[in-house]
Amino acid sequence: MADLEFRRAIRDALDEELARDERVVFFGEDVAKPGGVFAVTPGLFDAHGEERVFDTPISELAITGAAFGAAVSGLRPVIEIMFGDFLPLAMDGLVNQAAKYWYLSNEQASVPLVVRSAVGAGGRFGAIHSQSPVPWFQAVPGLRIVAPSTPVDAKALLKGAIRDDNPVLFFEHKRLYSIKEPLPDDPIEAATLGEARVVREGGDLTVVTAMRGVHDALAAAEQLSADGIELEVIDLRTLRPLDLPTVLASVRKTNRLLALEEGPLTGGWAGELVARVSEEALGELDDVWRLTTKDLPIPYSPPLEDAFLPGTDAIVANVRGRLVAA
Amino acid sequence: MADLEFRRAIRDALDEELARDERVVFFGEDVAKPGGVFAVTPGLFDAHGEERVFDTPISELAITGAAFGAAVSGLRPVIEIMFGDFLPLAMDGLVNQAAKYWYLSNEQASVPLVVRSAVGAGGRFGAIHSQSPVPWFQAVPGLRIVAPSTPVDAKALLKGAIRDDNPVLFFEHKRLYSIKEPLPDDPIEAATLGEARVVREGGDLTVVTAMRGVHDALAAAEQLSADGIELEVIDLRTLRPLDLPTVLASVRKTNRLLALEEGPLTGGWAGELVARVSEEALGELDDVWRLTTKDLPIPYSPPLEDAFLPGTDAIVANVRGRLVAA
Amino acid sequence: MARATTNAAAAPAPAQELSGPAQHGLELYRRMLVIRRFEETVQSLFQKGEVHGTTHLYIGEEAGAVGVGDVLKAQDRAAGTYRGHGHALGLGVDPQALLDEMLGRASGVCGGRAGSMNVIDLAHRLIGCFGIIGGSISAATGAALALRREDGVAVAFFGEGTTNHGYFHECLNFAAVRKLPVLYMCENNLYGEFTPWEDVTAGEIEARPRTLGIHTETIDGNDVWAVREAAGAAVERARAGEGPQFIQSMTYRFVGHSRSDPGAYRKPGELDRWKQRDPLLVARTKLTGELGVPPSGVDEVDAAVEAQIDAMIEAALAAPYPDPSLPVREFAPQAEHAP
Amino acid sequence: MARATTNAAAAPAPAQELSGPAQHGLELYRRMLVIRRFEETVQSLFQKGEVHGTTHLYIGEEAGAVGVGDVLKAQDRAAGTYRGHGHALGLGVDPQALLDEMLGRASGVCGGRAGSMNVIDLAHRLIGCFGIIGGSISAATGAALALRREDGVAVAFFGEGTTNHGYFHECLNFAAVRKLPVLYMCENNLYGEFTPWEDVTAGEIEARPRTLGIHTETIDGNDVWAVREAAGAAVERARAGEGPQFIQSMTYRFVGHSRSDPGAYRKPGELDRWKQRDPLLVARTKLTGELGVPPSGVDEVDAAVEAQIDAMIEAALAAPYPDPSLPVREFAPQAEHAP
Ligand SMILES: Cc1ncc(C[n+]2csc(CCOP(=O)(O)OP(=O)(O)O)c2C)c(N)n1
Ligand SMILES: Cc1ncc(C[n+]2csc(CCOP(=O)(O)OP(=O)(O)O)c2C)c(N)n1
Ligand SMILES: [Mg+2]
Ligand SMILES: [Mg+2]
Repeated sequence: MADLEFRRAIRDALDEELARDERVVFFGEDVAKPGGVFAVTPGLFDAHGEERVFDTPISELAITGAAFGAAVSGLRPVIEIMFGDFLPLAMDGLVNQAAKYWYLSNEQASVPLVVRSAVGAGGRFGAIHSQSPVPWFQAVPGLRIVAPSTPVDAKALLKGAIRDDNPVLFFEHKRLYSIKEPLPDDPIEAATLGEARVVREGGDLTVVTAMRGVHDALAAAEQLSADGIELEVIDLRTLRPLDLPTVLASVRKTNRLLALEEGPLTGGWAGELVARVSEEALGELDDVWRLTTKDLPIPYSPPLEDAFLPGTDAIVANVRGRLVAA
Repeated sequence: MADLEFRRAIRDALDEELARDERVVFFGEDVAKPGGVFAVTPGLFDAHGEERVFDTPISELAITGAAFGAAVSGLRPVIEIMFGDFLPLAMDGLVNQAAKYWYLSNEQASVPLVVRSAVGAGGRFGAIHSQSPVPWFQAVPGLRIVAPSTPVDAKALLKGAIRDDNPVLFFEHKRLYSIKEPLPDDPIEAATLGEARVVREGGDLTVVTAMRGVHDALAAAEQLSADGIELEVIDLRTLRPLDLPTVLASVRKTNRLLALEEGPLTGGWAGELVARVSEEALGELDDVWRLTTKDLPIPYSPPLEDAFLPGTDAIVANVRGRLVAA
Repeated sequence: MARATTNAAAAPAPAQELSGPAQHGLELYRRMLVIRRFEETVQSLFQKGEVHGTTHLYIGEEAGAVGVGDVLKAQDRAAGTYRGHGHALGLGVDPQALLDEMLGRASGVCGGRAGSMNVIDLAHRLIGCFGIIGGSISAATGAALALRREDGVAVAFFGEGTTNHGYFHECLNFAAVRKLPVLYMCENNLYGEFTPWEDVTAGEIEARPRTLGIHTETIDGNDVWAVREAAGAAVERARAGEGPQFIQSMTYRFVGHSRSDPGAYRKPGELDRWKQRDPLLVARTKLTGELGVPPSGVDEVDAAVEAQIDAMIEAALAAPYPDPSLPVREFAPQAEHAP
Repeated sequence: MARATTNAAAAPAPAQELSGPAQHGLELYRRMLVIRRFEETVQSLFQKGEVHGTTHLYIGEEAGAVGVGDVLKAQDRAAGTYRGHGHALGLGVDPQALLDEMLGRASGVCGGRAGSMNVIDLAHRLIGCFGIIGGSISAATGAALALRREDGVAVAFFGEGTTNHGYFHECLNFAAVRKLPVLYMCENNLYGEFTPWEDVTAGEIEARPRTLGIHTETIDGNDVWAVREAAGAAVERARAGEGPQFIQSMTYRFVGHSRSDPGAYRKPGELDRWKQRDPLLVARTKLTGELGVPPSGVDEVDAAVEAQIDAMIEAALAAPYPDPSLPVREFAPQAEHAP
């Protein structure tokens, strides 16, 4: 059976949606003729032509603002903001225009717009090409944030994002681009946004995470299982809105919650999740905490970056420490 | 005894710091000759001259980027980004340059830079001139966020912000500009950033808030006191970093925490605070919740905006409902 | 997303036995007058506490929006600014719905949600009014990507102060490179808020788009016929595939930038000089002179508009406020998408 | 914040009985060669897994940074890009400390924290290398606000692709309006990443700053003397109060944009043509011709640089990594401020 690579899943989703719906267009810096700096979008320009798939100037204000204007005028643009770190330059169009239009227009029109962006650390790209932009956008009403962890999900969720009638930030973790999984027999259909998934069942602790963290948590779960500690691992898949029911159901079973986020401790989605669960299920919680990075920029040097990120070893050590102490 | 108006307190702090330290400069749109669109900065141009106080083009990227460049080259710039809603346009320079420089340079230089911005709703300015930008910036390591609630504090904290060696976002709530308090006898000295203040003592519930929320919470506390409910009200004063010890000490006494934020429920500082307190003091919490706005853009129409904001009446109703039910 | 094909607001122009150009000129005059009276109404209702927050009035600049609005086709669209009442009315937005919006009423064009700075009315080709400097530019640039498929043109209104913004430069280059059908309509009223344009702007504004290979022109923005002619030609060049167009329309705002503005920045005599070039005056002179409309014909329009506005005010004040207890949807529900 | 006053890296130039210009030319050549060998080293250490993430090499463009670096004074400063190793070395940053940084070692110029794209070295007048397009432009613009107080000039290095960015437009206008002493050094290497400049750039680049009233010039960026001359004159005009200056320095990058770049976008023969104008070749030709340096004099420099780099590699590979367990301070502690 053939394998599906994460980057290929993204490409295929774009390709199929471009083919399916004339209104879909795709543009960004170096995405068309060159096929993207992460080699994610080769061939789309050839397949769909320059009117539908094109390279832009280095102009994040224009790219995002134009995508917004196009989206409210009948197109369904997908844009790439190469690195999530550049999203501040695209933020005005998203926060002040796209996210508010549906509401402010009194529901005259929605803004079907997807922003793809490569995010995350661990690739030695340094402090300004490795960030997680989730916290910058998680408090923006009207925006959705999607963060897949597997190739199949990447394809299904990107199709879902393109068909969603709201502005969607679609984050692709750089350390996932090269992962593969077997291609399913059935075609991969568009997924509905906003639904988390329990990817491992366990009774001792609920670990909620996303993107790369899912893989790290699953690996940690295997190690901890040998110690008799069984993690329930939840892949959020969508970070805004959070699928609270799925998390609460699990926490009501395990009575313990660890929110695992690749990003600074302060102000991330993990904090929001901990707050929600504490508000909703205070009496059922025996323990609740976060494992994140420190409140510092992301270092370049390999030993510094490795120590900085909450990878498998850090999760194992952290859970052991917490559950043995408890 | 003379009164000190909030907007005057800001002006005086700027005036005194400009006089005290040659390195301080102040610029922004319409701040110099016109004295600011909220009439906050009149006379500074005349007093300190065009090299130190000047009007800029409508160029938020340049204003912020230039402030950063000046700050690492020996000046101590204060800039105004007129409305907090415009901060996305200024965000790259703050997040990707100013906030990371101290760390990335291996402590070669800090970035003494203050961004003043008018924030908050209730003035019928609509969805794009009323937001609270705190959530967009609260997850940025290296940034401080200051949010005063009174004229004296505004002056002391702005002086403190200007003397701080780190980039500081200084938020001025529009519905505070015209409030007054008696001018103290002693000169108002620079305050240290990062220290919350208990502004009312009470044993039943800790209400943590900032800016306009402090006034609303105090008014609510008076009403609730008549019912025999005593609120302890904490004015955070600095929203990044949060003064957790002050909050925890209070929560350990009252065992109940209400985080009151003018901003969307999801992703705000109130969530971060609830998460921190839940992590640190889970066993001591009888109840914890937030009162915020809904996850929607801010409406213009007066009845809609009034109902949208968590003002005094909403606080009273909310606390009564929660404490009576408990 | 239906699009209206008419610029006609409520009251009809007097249908005497006037020539085509006279008839049309009278209609242009009427539209400008509606904007003028609308803005005066907003100002006075603001003072009475019925309009809230802040407003940015278009008084003195009416020829711009009316001239441009008059040359657009059904498939075209425009984006205005926070100074957008005129842009909206010029496109044919219903003045009653617009006034209701200013008063925060449920019958407002956006149900009272948007207010003065953020009006949206797609049915009348108004992509939106943009409270963020440059927002109108990027929105129109993007709209042009869509509209070109149906032979449409997008227009961005913005002030001269906005030409110093990153949005301006990025979008004009983007549009030039992609040859987008968009008209950049720069309304140069000499000030950005309280700051004279020359204090914060290097070089000549028109030279900026020109260096991007964009066709540019500077016109008398207070003469609605001049605006009409220039905008009409520009829009048709854009439609014909000649790429983006730029017009610098010289004009002047007679009132403050926003509600509290003493206007201390104005140069001595400047306001008076510009008032002599009031677009309404310019139009009346041409109508009664060159176009042979009897003064009474113009007076009739004045009276009709007066009556229209009076009725509007009454209706607006009587309109109900939106009900805060109604549920509101954060997200657009999923529409059907053909496979 | 001490500022070094020298551009001299470790190895001295041969002190034969050469003329002043020849001696100086040889030193310029040496600096370019250090950059070239440095970049080749980075590339090969990247392939060996000792340099990580991504790197953007300056190979082919060395004359720019060396020419500019040579005309700056002690009180001047410059901001480079993610393609910044050359900018750093041109200013006199210690190549050893820079290489150590690439390898993530504690002895790196930023202690291994920054890596290739974000190098900062204020002691050597490097405000920083900026990973964000336009970051160098705004940083230098702001630095000029400060430096003008001490008769200093700021330089921003950036590529031609960056002239489409909002930062470019806003900052150049800002600097022009305020007459800031800043040199905008646009290194036009014909491509932004994999995209030819003409595909995404409307009009002539040099016309953009010119319309802002900024003095502009387009030069041969592969001739270090040409760069030196133009940059020297521009910097002194800026210092004399004539406001911002713009140089478009035509050059070409011989290697990929970043680590994985097959270069498919290059036009046929283009690379070869530019290699004939290799800045090192241009310099060698002028040195051994016009300036009368014996070929052996140049060879000596080659050998010295070779030896220097070999020693550097060895030292860098032996340098310790930073200790992740050491405490790190999020905030700068309060310094004393005179009242
Ligand atoms: C990004 C942004 N920055 C600043 C403002 C505040 N502001 C509103 S209007 C204005 C002046 C605009 O001047 P101009 O472009 O000439 O338009 P005019 O108001 O004169 O029509 C400014 C600075 C804003 N709305 N958005
Ligand atoms: C804001 C931003 N957008 C995009 C990028 C990605 N990027 C890095 S280099 C580059 C091309 C820059 O081209 P140019 O300005 O010509 O400089 P060159 O690399 O050719 O020296 C791009 C798009 C970035 N670093 N920052
Ligand atoms: Mg203006
Ligand atoms: Mg280039």
